[in-house]
Amino acid sequence: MIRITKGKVYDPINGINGKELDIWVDGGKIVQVGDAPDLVAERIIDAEGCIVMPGGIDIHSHIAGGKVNLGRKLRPEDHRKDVVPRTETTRSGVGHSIPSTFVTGYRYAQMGYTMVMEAAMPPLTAKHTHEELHDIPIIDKGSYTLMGNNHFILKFIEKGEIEKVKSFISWLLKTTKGYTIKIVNPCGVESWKWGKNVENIDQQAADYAVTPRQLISILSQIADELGLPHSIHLHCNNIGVPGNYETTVESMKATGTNRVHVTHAQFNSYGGKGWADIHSKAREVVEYVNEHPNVTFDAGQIVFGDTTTMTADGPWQYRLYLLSGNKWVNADVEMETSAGIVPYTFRKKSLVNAVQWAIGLELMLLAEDPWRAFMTTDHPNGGPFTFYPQIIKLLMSRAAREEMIAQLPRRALERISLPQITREYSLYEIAIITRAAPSKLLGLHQKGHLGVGADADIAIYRENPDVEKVFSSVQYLLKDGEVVVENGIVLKSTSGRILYVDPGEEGDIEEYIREEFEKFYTVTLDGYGVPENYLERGECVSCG
Amino acid sequence: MSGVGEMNEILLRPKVEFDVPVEAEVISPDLFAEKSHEEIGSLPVFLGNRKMCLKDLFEIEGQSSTNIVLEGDFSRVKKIGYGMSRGKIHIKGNVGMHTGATMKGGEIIVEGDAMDWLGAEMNGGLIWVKGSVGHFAGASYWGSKHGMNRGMILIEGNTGNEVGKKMRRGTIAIKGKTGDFLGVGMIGGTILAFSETGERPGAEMKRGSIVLFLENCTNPPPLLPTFTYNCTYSPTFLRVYLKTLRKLGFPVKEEYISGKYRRYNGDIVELGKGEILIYEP
Amino acid sequence: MKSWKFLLITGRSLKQGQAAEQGKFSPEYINETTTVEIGKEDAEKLGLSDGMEVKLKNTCGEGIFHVRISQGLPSGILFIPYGPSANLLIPAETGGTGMPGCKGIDVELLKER
Amino acid sequence: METISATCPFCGCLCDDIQIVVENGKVLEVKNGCSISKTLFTHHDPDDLVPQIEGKKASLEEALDRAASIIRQARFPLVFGLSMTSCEAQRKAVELAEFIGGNIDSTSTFCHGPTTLAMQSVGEPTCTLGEIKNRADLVVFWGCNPVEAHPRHIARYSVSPKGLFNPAGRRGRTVVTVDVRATPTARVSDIFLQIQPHKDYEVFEVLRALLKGKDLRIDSVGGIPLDALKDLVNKMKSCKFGIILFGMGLTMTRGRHLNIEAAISLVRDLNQFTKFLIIPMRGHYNVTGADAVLTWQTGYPYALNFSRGYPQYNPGEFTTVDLLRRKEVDAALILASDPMASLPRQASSYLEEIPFVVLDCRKSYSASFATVFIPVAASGVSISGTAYRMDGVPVLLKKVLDSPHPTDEQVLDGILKRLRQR
Repeated sequence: MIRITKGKVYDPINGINGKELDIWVDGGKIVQVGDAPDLVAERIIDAEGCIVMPGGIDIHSHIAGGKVNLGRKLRPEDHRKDVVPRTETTRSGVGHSIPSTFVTGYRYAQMGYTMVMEAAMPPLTAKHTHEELHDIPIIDKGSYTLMGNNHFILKFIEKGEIEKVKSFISWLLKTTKGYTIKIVNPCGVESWKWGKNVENIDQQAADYAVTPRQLISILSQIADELGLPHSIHLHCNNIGVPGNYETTVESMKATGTNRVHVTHAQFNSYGGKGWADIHSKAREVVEYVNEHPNVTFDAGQIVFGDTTTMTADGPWQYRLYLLSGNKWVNADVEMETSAGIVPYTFRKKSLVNAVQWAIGLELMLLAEDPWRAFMTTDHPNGGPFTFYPQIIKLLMSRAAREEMIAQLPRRALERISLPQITREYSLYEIAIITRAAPSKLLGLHQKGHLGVGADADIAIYRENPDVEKVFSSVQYLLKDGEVVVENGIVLKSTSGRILYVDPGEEGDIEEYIREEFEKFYTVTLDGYGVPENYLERGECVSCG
Repeated sequence: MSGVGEMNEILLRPKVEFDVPVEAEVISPDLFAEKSHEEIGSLPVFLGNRKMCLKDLFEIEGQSSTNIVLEGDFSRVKKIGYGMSRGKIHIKGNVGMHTGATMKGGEIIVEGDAMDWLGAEMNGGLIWVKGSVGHFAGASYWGSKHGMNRGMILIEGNTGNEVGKKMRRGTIAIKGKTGDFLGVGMIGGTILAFSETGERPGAEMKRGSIVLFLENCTNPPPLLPTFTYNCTYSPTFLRVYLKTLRKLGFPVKEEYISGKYRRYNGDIVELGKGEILIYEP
Repeated sequence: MKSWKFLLITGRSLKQGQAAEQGKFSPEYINETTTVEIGKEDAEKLGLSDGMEVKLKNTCGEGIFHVRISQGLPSGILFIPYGPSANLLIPAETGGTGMPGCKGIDVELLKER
Repeated sequence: METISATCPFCGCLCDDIQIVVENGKVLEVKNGCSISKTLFTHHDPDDLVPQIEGKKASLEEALDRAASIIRQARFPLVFGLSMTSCEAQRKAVELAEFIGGNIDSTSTFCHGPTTLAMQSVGEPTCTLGEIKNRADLVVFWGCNPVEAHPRHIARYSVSPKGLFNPAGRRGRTVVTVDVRATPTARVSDIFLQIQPHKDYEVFEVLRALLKGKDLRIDSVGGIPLDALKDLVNKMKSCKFGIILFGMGLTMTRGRHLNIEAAISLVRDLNQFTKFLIIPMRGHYNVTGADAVLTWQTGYPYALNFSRGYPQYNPGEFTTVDLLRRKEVDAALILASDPMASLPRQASSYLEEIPFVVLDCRKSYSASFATVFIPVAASGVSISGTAYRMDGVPVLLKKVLDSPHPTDEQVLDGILKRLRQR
């Protein structure tokens, strides 16, 4: 039994806003909150002068799998500047924009995060994703299975066999041990297999008479029908293209009243006809979000500096290569998806980058409901996740924003509305966007709060006038009730859970697709999926 | 006589013959300055995987100087002068890999040979090697966007491959033979190679100048087909470079200064704004 | 003694792959990895026929190989399947890359052993 | 008698459709496999192997003790091999190398190491093998000979299969081979361009220049007439989906990584006209897995050093052939590879001057010279696990036969436990 005492508790799900409360932990769970004269603690954690929050949850980050690993392999120059020696309790590795697996786990934990969702898992290489997740210590994890350009899904939609789409998705989630439906540039990535793209959400894929609008609409419907704990996770068409906010709004509309999560919305909220007149359309995108409770989004905030961009959006990454002239990796995955990787440096002096930077913050600050707005950098696309404390500071302090705005090109100011926004997030709201709301969005009941019965994933931060310092390094981190980080130092390298879903509505789809599968894939159907033994601590989250 | 007793000098000699590599980036004027003999002796070095003190491996004479003299065989000692910004290291013998890599200023003199990655990604300063050097002098490390970015490397002996790879600014001059891919992927700067060169000089260069003098070279390698002949002339900038080298004491024949050079443009598969100048006797 | 200059290429052969699975000390493996292929034209010029033994040497080392006449080889090129014998002739210099130059190596061929 | 599904642990094709008929622990038949695969499964006889110390029979415990003592004393040890075992064992090997502060390197060092170096310079537009099957109408084999090195590649992935968007199969494809020798692969190609040794770089440069519409005042390059190259460039630009598959003919010849950089740059530039990608033909069945495991655990794929407690990467410095040639390492642990047979003798002979430990499922050259030899069960024959195909697709290795020996992973773990107990 551990008693955390004298800390100021921020637990939005239970409506606790900075109150001093004792939290009692036993057997990996929170067993009591407040005074408990009958309980005896073996260890008392004195949290005086500290903030106590549930462990952080990152709903969108690229931390594991083929694409991430190609990014690592591509960039020795990125690793050399950030090396991490082994200690008695931890493994060695490298950090900066694409940390090695062990370091990924440690650094999230050191910042007080206890759960991270890998945002893009190609089914064919799902085993790879899970092998890497296995080697990311401490935190709980899950992965979104890529489906927006899958042959079977496109073919069934083309033929109007929506029930088959549903069975197939149910089967694919179970087979890949995935958490939800990820859609990346629907139909566009399929077209990329011939070097093409789609330019709007009503243009058909190169090989299938299916439009992105149809696909988004049908898959959002299916996610709701299957009762997936999380909605579809949508990376809209036309990412990074000036004027793309219209596509983003149309994509949200395509879901009707079905749940949809629009990811890294910053990259999809641009106005203008080209780079010369790019400007913020954050307001237009947020307005739609504000008025439609079925919609959630995350920021995809950029951070000035060098990073590695990587998405399943092959055509976008090629475009970014043409723009930057930097080295370019493309990795098309048969029948399913693609991936691209390009190193990129966001510069304060660049007009476009300055506008992008402002848009991410505008989205977060204009969103009326913090329960539907999430802080991400789309790690590592906007910047490494290790910059979250800096972003928290920008959200919480107008002065910090003004300091940064003063360094931007003057011409950027007329293209953004950030300088006029006065809102400052409170600690309570930060706890919402980084803990409570992510847990809700993922449909988890035992996470993101500090009520009795919750997983004892607890971050304790030392108070400091500089919030960036507060969130950079935890005083204590409890994972499953064990103190794993103390004073920023990882004491213990535990293994976290892998969360996945099994909607159980696959019917006989596996046998139905077998012949075609074995004809056009290059692996056998029986060898395709992820066997149970890949999940050291697998946990199936129920649907419905 | 060695520098013992001379003013402002610190002398290091290996205590033993090293059978495994030593990493000693602490042998740097920046770190030796304003430190006592004792403090210098306690600086950390790695003999293979054993972390040790400088004094465990080297005899140290003198203290608190930015003027370092190394005597003996340092060919297995890596990273000497790594990242240094001032002062001088005089190596009276052979030296290992990464000598002067990423250095920003100061001077390194090597009496003997230097191994691979000499002055790789350096940003300033001077390196002068009397003997020969390995591969990748002044080059970029694997994955990096550019190699040496300022400064000067002078080599009197021969070199290995890919000298000046992706260099952006600065000068490299080589008296002896050079290996393959001299100045590969160059972005800027100047390489002067006085003797024979290996295959494919200037491959993939974007900008910058490679000057080949082809001294004592009976069978010069053909240039890549992606370089095109431009003109024969007497470049002014070259005169300045050659005179500067001479002033520093680097041997340059008189006839080169006023000589004529054939100019080739390339590499057309890249930006194509680079040039190879070939001395015409 | 008379010798001829060649460029040696080493590489995989189906038999070498198969024989390695039979065992590195199997006669099949030893036989295949001590075979040198030579083009028909060169073989005729040098008076070599299938099965004849020749010595190959260069600055790295030397070895005895038996001849196999091959259709696909251009003049001036020899081919030996990967294996311990071919490795006697491969220089360990890697040009700073880690990779030795296993193809296009200068060798001398001597008819008598 | 039973039929077991298996994955062939020989080459980077990792064919996972093998059916093996087994009776009383003996393989009766290997269905779907190539001739090498058939030999691999039928010649598997682990029974006559015993642990040895300095050539003398020893118990497993004694061998592990001695192995640990060799490694404990070493100041600059090398862990080498990794490419013929499962990812599970590779993970353990990295852990060991890190713990002992040693070097770790895989056989990438002398196969596609240069490909990694090129990729780190310019990137790599690539795909999985099914993309070739389903889409490619132009296939270029450059410096590789799959008919002999990857026997089922042509039938399963790259030349003959009918694909989703190529229902005509072989007839729907133009196949080009560029090689010094007229290999069996060249003989099944539509076009064979015979190139002079060491001239690949020049030919790629010319192709790149032609693609950019540059005029070149030459008639031929590398023994290939300019007109033939113009024709090739036109085919490349006008195909719907093109692929270059390349092998040691580029990685091992003069220019090495820069040959591949030129090839990748050509492919990259072709994407302004059409879809064009490139795949290295990886040799050993799990060398791609070794790259992957090392990369996710350390950030780097091969040529690593842990002397300072964190990974340092530098091919040329920490690569096996260089470490041995320069006589820098003072002990070695070799698994899933046979460097005494496969490295230049100039380098491998140094192993005889230092103590070294070999883990192998067969009697290898290295095993017979080893200070300590520990026989292990063969991955993909007697142990299940994960391996990565040449295109990065993870494939399950299956257990077909029992083995009396421990796994690589167990042996490495045994050594690690002893080192931790000091």
